[in-house]
Amino acid sequence: MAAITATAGVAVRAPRRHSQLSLAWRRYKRNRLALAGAVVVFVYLVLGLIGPWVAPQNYATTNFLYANHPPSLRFPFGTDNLGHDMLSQVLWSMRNAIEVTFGASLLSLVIGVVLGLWAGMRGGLADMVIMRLVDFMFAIPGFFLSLFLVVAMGYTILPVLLAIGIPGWAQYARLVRGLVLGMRNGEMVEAARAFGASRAHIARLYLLPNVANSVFVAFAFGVPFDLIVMAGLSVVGLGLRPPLPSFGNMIAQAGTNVLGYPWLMYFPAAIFAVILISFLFVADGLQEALNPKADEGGRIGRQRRGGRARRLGSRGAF
Amino acid sequence: MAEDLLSVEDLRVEFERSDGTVYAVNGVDFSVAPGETLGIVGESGSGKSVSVLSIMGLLRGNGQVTGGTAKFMGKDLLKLRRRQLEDIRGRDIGMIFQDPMSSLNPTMRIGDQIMEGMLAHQYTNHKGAFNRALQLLEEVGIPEARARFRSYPHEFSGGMRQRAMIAMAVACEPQLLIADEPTTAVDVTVQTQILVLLRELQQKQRMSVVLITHDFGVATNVCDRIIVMYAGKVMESAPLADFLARPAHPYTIGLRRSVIEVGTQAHQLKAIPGVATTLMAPPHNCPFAERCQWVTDLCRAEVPELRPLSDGHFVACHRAEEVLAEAGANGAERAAPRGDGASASARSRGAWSQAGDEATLHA
Amino acid sequence: MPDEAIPDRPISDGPILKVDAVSKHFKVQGRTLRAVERVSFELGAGQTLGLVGESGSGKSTLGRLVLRLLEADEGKVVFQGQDLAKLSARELRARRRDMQIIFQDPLAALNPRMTVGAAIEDAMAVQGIGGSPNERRQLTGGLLERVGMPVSVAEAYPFELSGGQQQRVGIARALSVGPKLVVCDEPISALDVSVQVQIIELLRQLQTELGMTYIFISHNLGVVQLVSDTVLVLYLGEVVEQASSAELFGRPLHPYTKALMSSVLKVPEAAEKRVPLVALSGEIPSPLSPPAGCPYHPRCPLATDQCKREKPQLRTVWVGHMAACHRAEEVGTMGTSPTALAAPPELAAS
Amino acid sequence: MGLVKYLTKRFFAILVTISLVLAVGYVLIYISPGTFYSAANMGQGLSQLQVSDPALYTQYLNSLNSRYGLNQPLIEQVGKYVWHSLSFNFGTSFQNPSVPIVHQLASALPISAILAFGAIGLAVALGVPLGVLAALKRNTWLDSALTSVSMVGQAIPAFVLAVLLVLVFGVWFPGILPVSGWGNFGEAVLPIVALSAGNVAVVTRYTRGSMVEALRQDYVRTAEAKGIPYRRVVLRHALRNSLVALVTVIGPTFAFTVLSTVWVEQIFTIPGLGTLLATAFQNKDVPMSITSVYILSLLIVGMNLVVDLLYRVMDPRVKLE
Repeated sequence: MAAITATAGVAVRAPRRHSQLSLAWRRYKRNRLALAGAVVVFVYLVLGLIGPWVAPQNYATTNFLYANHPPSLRFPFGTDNLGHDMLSQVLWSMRNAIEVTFGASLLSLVIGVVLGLWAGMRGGLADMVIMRLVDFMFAIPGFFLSLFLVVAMGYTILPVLLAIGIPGWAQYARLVRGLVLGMRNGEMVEAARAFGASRAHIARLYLLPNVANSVFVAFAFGVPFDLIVMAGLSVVGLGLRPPLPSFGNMIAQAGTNVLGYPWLMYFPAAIFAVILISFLFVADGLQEALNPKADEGGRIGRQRRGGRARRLGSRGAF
Repeated sequence: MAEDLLSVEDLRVEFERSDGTVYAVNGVDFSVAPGETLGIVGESGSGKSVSVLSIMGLLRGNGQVTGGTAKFMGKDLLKLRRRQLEDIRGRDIGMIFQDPMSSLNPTMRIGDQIMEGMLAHQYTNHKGAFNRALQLLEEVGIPEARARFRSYPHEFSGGMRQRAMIAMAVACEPQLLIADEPTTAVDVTVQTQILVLLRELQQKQRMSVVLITHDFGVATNVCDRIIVMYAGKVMESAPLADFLARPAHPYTIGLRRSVIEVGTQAHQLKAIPGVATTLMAPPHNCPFAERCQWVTDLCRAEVPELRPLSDGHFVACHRAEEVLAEAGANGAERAAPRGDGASASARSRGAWSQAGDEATLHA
Repeated sequence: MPDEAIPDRPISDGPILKVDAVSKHFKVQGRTLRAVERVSFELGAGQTLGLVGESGSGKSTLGRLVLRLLEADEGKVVFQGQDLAKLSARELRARRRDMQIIFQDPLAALNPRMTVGAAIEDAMAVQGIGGSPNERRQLTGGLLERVGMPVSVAEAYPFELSGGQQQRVGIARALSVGPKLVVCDEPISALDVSVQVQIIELLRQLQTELGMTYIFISHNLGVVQLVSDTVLVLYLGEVVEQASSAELFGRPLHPYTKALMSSVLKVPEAAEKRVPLVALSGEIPSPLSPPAGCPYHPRCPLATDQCKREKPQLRTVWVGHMAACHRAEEVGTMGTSPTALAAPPELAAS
Repeated sequence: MGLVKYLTKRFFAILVTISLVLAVGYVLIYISPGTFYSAANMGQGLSQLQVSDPALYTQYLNSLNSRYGLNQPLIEQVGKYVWHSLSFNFGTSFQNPSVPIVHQLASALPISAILAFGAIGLAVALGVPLGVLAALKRNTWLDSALTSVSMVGQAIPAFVLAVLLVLVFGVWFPGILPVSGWGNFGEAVLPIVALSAGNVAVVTRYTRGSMVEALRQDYVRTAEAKGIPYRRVVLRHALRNSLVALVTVIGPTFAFTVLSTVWVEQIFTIPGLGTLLATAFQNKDVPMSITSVYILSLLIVGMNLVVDLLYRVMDPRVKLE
């Protein structure tokens, strides 16, 4: 169906006015899972921010008198073999997780977007070198590089952040480069060149705004992915080192203690899972909302619909 | 007159969209006589493709037939079960589409795609289907049929793909062939080849053809009768002779004066103001009223029904008689010699009519 | 050398544009695609040149070479007396206010993240037109009205408009920098029939009022004939015929031009005046492997052995009319009857 | 391009990739703080020796240095190391010097391979039919149920699921299925389930997506217009073409599965490559760390090659390049 709205020439109705953001929000709101996910993510972020102040204990506080206590009023999530209050551990873990995963994802994003833009716009040798590196990063899980980096740098917040963030750039670079390449030879950029816009002007006003949504969606998928990687490092004993609490440590330890003290597993694992699921719902909702082409029967009916499936595919790397 | 092969009455189709219901087809009537070529002309969004897709049960997404009948050889296609419809599709009614590249399965050999329909309808056995596929490839003008049988669509040129599509559509010798913009995606020189091929096959297999097109030149050169659609309604329906000589709907005349062809002079062109609108509510007045120079209060208040003007000539306009009277005068003006003798177009036009006199005329 | 013959400064008289033997080759899968091969023409100010050909004929590439949106491999483009290839990137950008382009798919040419107003104002801002954003907004309003749209459209995003409206926006943006030369690349072929005429009328009206020069690219002979003063017929990247519009359509000298003309289906004046359809044989060959000899010979009913061996050069057949055909003179005397070319080669040749 | 030429080209590309893995790994560990081998990663003996006989300790260190080539320039060390690894000459590990690394791999690799291939196989076997079902019933309750469940499945990493399975089969219903160790068929069930859940979800969602896409294609409409029975339209036309797209996600999915085996082996205490890798990294056992990553990478790269070849077989439009 052709997309026809107002009429031209005679009696033109003023086109309906919506900012693109409000349109996106309207689409997002329709997705109830995404809305619920957003609430959980919001609570998670708030708890992560204020956690250290509201936590009953410091993360390093131990009390052997109360080791391995089941959940009670005093210790709602119970305690572990060192007498750590698990509620405090969870709250501190959130703080650490937010710092590491948002930091790492942001780092990946910045490196990736810069390299991707560069490769896409410049082409030639720069493009070739960057894309060979991207191919390399795609061939081998970035997690392996993270392992080496952690061993080389250490087991506190910043090294772990770097170890997760540095290998993550390739996703963003490939995404941005692909989008830029698609636009570089397209008529939009040609038109801008035709009225004399410089390369920088085109990059700033024509390319970046058009990749921003996709990059933002990739970031929304990237954060929970990095959360998994962070916990995964702990599972193989290479994440944040105790006493720094992390979800990965708690889950890995719960595995060995699950027979005797199952509450050590219930709360951290459940909360971790809920956070991950919520992030994914949010990311998925954002993808639908920010990509109007996915809106079936929407006004832009004639665009091709390849992008969505392709991105779903790259998420196979989850 | 023989019984109609296909007869569609009061067809209605709606699409559910996030921003509301689109009324794509709003009570369309037409019929196809055996051996006839019917042209359905209209701009994008006029509902011409949707009409035929809906009677074939090929509507996509959220489109839905909300009313009407489509009698084909006594059966209402809109009431058939999927199985029964599958039996008719491809065997009694063949279809070709606009873009032959996307309409062919990219991972299936051309020959297999041609054979598939014959085998599904048990038109013949495997050996027979193979031989007929080869024969069809030759008939539609694809050289080296045996080698081409094993090709994939991407190895064909645009024109050959459309030929292969035609071979597939006529494989089971259908009584009716529906061609949905069959030449829109091909070059002009190939367009004529495709139309000639369609005409040959039609005569050979004694098919009826429904040709959907936005191109007046194509429709008037190929069809026996022409329907003009706008906003999901039939505006005018006339035999070719009437259509050319006595167009009675302002939209038809407007379209006619929008056609740019070799020899057209600027002063002969006249744009229809505005653009077609998508109906988000059932029509409550003449959908063309907004763009019509003949518009009256009546047009804005009441939907004009399709009514007979003369034998076989139907029009949906409150003021058809007046329009016809005036347009007749305009038509005469149009037919008069153009400009001065030096004009190139006059010369080329002369050559055309000269050729027309020499050639055998179509019935 | 020809370089010296043309002074490097704008001149007021004579052609506004001289294109001299430009070629463009692309590498495709290790093979050379000759998209445009030694095309030359001159174009006077205020005139319209039509470029016509089927898909793959190189007409869009030629349009981009003229604007130096693509770099030519050979030949040169002299615009207002200035060899465009000699301009630095910065000089070229400044020069672009005099030459603009209108695209086939107006939606693809507009930034989906910019409102219509912003798109037009950005073009003006880049060229330093209008002193302030406020002033540019004023100018944009004027431009929108000039192309037949209300000022309120400036607030809309491109996808909210119909195809015809989008094309009007494209035209307004091109106009906003005050160009002397506009390349119209199939500006109406994506539009509905009724809207096509609106856009053609608008383009003609603007040309008359503003004295612009057009290069009009189309596959539709009727449209080209309607708007052009001079016409170039392209086949596989080469000019096969070149003449004034009246001359070319009145007395075509190349069999391909004739074939194209006969392929355009005219609405007959009456049912009994309908002529039988005559199909031209073959399809345009892949530009990656053009035939030897005359590139058109495999499809040509008049082809002789000479045509298979020897590539005809573009030559002046008679004053003001060039064609690349060994048998152009004969073709010229055959009239434009479509049947004349449909006959089998032996018959036509005899 | 011919198959031989293509394979040759791919072989060299793989060689470069793998060499890069080895070199990067070596350099990173080399520059990391602490000695190359320390008390921690050489076992108790060395630290005792350092205290009891410093002279012998130094002598021993020197011998180790020359044995591992650490007294040579870094570039030379890297070159040698890469070359030796590429020719499968891994030497011995720090922790377990008496057993050559090759022998340790011989027992660990099959375990990890069974887990990874089992998980991906299960994912395709379950995910494709589920995805097709969801696509055919799109916008019904079944579709939304399948989509939501697979979204949850996709969000939960294998190690969380593994811990959950340990809880279920270790605490709540003990004795049905073993929750640790390796040796018989039963012990492979839970790890493969934990590993494949996420993959089933990915494959389901992806298949659904590409099926919906395919069902919308013009060629499906053509097939319907020919009167082909709907079942065949779905299988031969829509599914056949969406599988082409699905093949492309098998590569990354497999890579992530291999990675997940590392985690899952930890939870179920399975003596696979993942366990070798984890203990090696924890103890800075340089040869073993790099070798285990190398072998896992080889598995992934090899699978990618197979997938690419499959893709080219399935889509006639793609030429080998």
